[in-house]
Amino acid sequence: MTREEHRIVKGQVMVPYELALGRTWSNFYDYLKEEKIMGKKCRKCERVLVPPRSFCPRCFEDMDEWVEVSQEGVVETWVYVNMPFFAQEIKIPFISAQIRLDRSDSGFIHQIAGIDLSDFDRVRETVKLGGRVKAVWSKEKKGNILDIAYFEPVK
Amino acid sequence: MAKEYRTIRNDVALPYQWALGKTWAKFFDGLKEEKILGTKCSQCGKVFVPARTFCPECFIDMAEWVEVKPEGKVLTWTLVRAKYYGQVKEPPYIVATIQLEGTDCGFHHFIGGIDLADFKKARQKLKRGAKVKAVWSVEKKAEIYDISQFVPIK
Amino acid sequence: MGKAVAIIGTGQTKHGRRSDVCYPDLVREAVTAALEDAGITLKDIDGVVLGTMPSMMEGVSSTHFYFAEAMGALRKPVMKVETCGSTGQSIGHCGFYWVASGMADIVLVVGSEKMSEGDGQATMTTVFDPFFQRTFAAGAPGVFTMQSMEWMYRFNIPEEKGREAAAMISVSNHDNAMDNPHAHIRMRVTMDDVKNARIITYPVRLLDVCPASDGACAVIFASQEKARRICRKPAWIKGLGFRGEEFFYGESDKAIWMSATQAAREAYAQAGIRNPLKELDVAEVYNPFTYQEMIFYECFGFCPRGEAPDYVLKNTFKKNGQLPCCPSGGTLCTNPIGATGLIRLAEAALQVTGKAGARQIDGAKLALSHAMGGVDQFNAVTIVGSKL
Amino acid sequence: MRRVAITHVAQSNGGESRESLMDFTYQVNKEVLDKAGLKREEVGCIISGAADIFHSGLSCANAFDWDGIGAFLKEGSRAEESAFSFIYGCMRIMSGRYDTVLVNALVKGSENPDNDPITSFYGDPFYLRPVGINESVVAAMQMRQYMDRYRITEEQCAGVAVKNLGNALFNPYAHIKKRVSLKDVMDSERVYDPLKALECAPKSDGVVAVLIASEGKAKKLTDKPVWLSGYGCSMDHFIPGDRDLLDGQLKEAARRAYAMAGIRDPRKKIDVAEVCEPYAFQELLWCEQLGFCGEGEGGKMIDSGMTEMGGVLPVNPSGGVLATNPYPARGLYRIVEAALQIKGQAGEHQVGKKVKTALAHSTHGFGGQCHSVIILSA
Repeated sequence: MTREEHRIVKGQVMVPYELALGRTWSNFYDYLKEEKIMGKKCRKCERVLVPPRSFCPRCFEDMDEWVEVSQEGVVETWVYVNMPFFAQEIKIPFISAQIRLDRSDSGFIHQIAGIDLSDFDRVRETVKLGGRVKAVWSKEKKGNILDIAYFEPVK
Repeated sequence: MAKEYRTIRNDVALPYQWALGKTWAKFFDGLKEEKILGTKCSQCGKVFVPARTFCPECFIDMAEWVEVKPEGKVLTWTLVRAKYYGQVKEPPYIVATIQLEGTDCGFHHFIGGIDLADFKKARQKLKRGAKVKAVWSVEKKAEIYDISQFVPIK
Repeated sequence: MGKAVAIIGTGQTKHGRRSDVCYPDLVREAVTAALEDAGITLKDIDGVVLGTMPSMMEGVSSTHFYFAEAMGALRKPVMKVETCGSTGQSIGHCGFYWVASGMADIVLVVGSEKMSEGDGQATMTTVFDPFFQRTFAAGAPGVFTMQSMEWMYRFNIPEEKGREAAAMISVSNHDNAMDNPHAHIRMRVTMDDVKNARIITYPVRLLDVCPASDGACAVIFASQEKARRICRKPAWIKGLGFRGEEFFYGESDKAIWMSATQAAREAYAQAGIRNPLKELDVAEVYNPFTYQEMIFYECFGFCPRGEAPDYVLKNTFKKNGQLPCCPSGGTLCTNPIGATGLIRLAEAALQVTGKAGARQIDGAKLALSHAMGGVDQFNAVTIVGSKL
Repeated sequence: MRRVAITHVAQSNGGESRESLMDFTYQVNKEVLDKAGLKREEVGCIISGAADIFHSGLSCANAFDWDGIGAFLKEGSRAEESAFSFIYGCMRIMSGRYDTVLVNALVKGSENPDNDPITSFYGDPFYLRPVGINESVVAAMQMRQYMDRYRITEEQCAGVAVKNLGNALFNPYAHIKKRVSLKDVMDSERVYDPLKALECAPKSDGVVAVLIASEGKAKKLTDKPVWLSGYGCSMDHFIPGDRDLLDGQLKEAARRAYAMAGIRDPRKKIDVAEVCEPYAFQELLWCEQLGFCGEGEGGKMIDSGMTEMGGVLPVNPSGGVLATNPYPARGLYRIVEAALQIKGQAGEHQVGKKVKTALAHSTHGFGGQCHSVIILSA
């Protein structure tokens, strides 16, 4: 059957939201402005989570102890993204990575950059699972996750 | 929505391409030719507009097409003054349920051609059972707006 | 332990790009097929459960309203249950509990998705939180690739071995789909085709990834008494489990994947299964990505951790292997998300009742079905058997 | 069928929350577990009630909600409307497989666009949406028919807002706390003529959590269990024009619930009702269909004072949805309020009479497309 017979109607759905950050996450972003990556520690299971939580999802108890974690960590996994899709925030190609910051107990999702990203084979030689990366700060802080501009491999 | 506490603006916008299917495609093609098409159920005998693939009562396919008159009576209506995000039309406007002649359901569309400045008079005009007729858009695109609105019949 | 519940009928649409029908008509196609299969009419249905993926997938909110008539729910009690990609299994669980509670004798469960109408990957991105992680999201492929890489690294699986096994999974799923008239992608592919396909997110290539499908599935659940009366060969629900992990990606260990492991463990405990590789006759694993299918094999106890590629390369999970996986062609060849988990259950039911046609595994008596949802967050498992 | 009881409840305070939805959710769920003296590990399973992206900006609502409801590695699920969630939770217990279920519902209305744009997305994209159908538009058309067919006056409809907002003054968990007069309501803007602004529910933030248990377990957990005795639900046609808006499926839902509860004369048997009235006149129409008065007698009913706090059948002593409207959570709010009345723990808005049987109602969709009725008893 031809496309003409399969009639489609094009449209858009657009809905605006304004989501509260709450105390814990507001504080996290305030710390980022001071170039500090802060997590919260659970008194019970003693895990340190970044992003911080106001409560431990496992112990279901308040988490009230702030701890500064290292700005360096280990790459637990990463992906080279070179496919465009609707409403993508970062220009491709980019590397999305899960980084275990030293002194924390959860993987932190951010990007790895500061290297030539155009050639994937060369990227693979630089970015390694288990490799170490460190945070590079944005000069201008806007109070969002990109106040850490990216993580770059530690030479 | 300015808040005194910290928030993140999060606009969700996504594109769609909705399939009309044969029945509704034929219904909207009808509008393009200034015809309002319904379907009649062979079991309960009811006529539905817009046309349906299957009878919403009997769950059986509806094969019989009927053209209905672009006229009917007002079952109920509301005058919309509220403003909201993504609204289809600039208020004030009237949305109504109209029973088209020869159909067994209400049809939803706008009613115009009424002076809203004198609202009491407007209410009189739109009493239950008031007769209205479809006004066709000049430019038609095989969509629901091919009927621009309904207006009272004098 | 409550009342026994059986599946007495299933129905599926032809899955694929279904721009020939509007969404409610697609749903009705599956419902009609299920009623016919069970040999009952809407009058026999006491309640209807619906599930679809997030509303943004099709741009219509709360679709139980839109589908009221199409899903046969007019003047009936309804439930709308959703748990992201695991929705299809979760609605099956709801159908089970509705009947098991004694409040209904026969419940119709409907899952659907019309992915050609929206933007699947952009929709997936809205599952990520807008505070921290959405910025770095790259749809489903980004996440599943990260998980697969972490898994291979953890268990020292050489990249070439992983690649070879993943390619075999793709080839066998595509082969299997040739036997399934409902499947979306029906074409044979070779190992070379898979290994040379376009890269989506390295090492994942086009043929490692499921399509975006339109499709619906309906499954009818009945109490023991009704099932015995109506159905010659019901598929009995033997065990079910659902588990979820923390929301933020990176908090739980996705190479071990506790939610998948524990959901299966729960279902096995209920079904009395100790050695799944031996006892199960067939498994319908939710496998949108070839690499991920291997992680599921490990979580479900089909093989030890880190050894899935070896088992795959030994043909363990092929159609004629020890535990055939996805004889339907799986999610890899058909993925209307909200329906997918229910299709897995329907396929498992078809297998244990000997109604799976060309894709039938001979003598299948006990089958596992599964679905995964969220950003690797949820896993659901349902076990069906030919005997109560 | 195994019996199911509500043992403990908790609600957020009604006001706009400055916390993130995740933390907001956690606080109330933690509260209900603390009240019951249970750890989250000890709860059998967890069923949440939340509508996804249109009510949160996040797809797969249960994904983001999972931590705050205490569900890490627990058995659980989510239903889109909270009355569904409650019943699903009850089913889990009735099945004999669980002894305790935590049911919860959550939304932050303050973060979202108005209800009108959100409910317009219930409509199909070809017909209902482009002609401007949303819940308020259909409610207004329903109200005009109601007044026209049964000679109900606008003042009688407005009286519901006066009564319910008055009741809300005594409910610490209510959102809108404002005494309004009949004149205030009548003079408020005719947003959807004949509907006036004060006759339409607000948008609220709300998290509510309920612990339910099997008979044996409930008796151990509390000395005041509230039993589920009836449930009914029914779905109507999608297109409002396909139905008589004044003869919807609430009658059928109520019939089912009363049959299960063995109730023949609801007017006598029901001691208090929490009815979901996002639009003032709907309380009158729903009360008729629930059998609290005869057809077309909703106006007379409110004039008689029967549904006031001190009346023979108080309706919405909590202030109802007109005072607090956390959209997908509002059904569970009705259930919680009904349970509090039976427990005698409603505080300042406890009704004067002894409450043995209470009715909770929830509805959503155009003009009440889907209704759920739940009967609770002491």
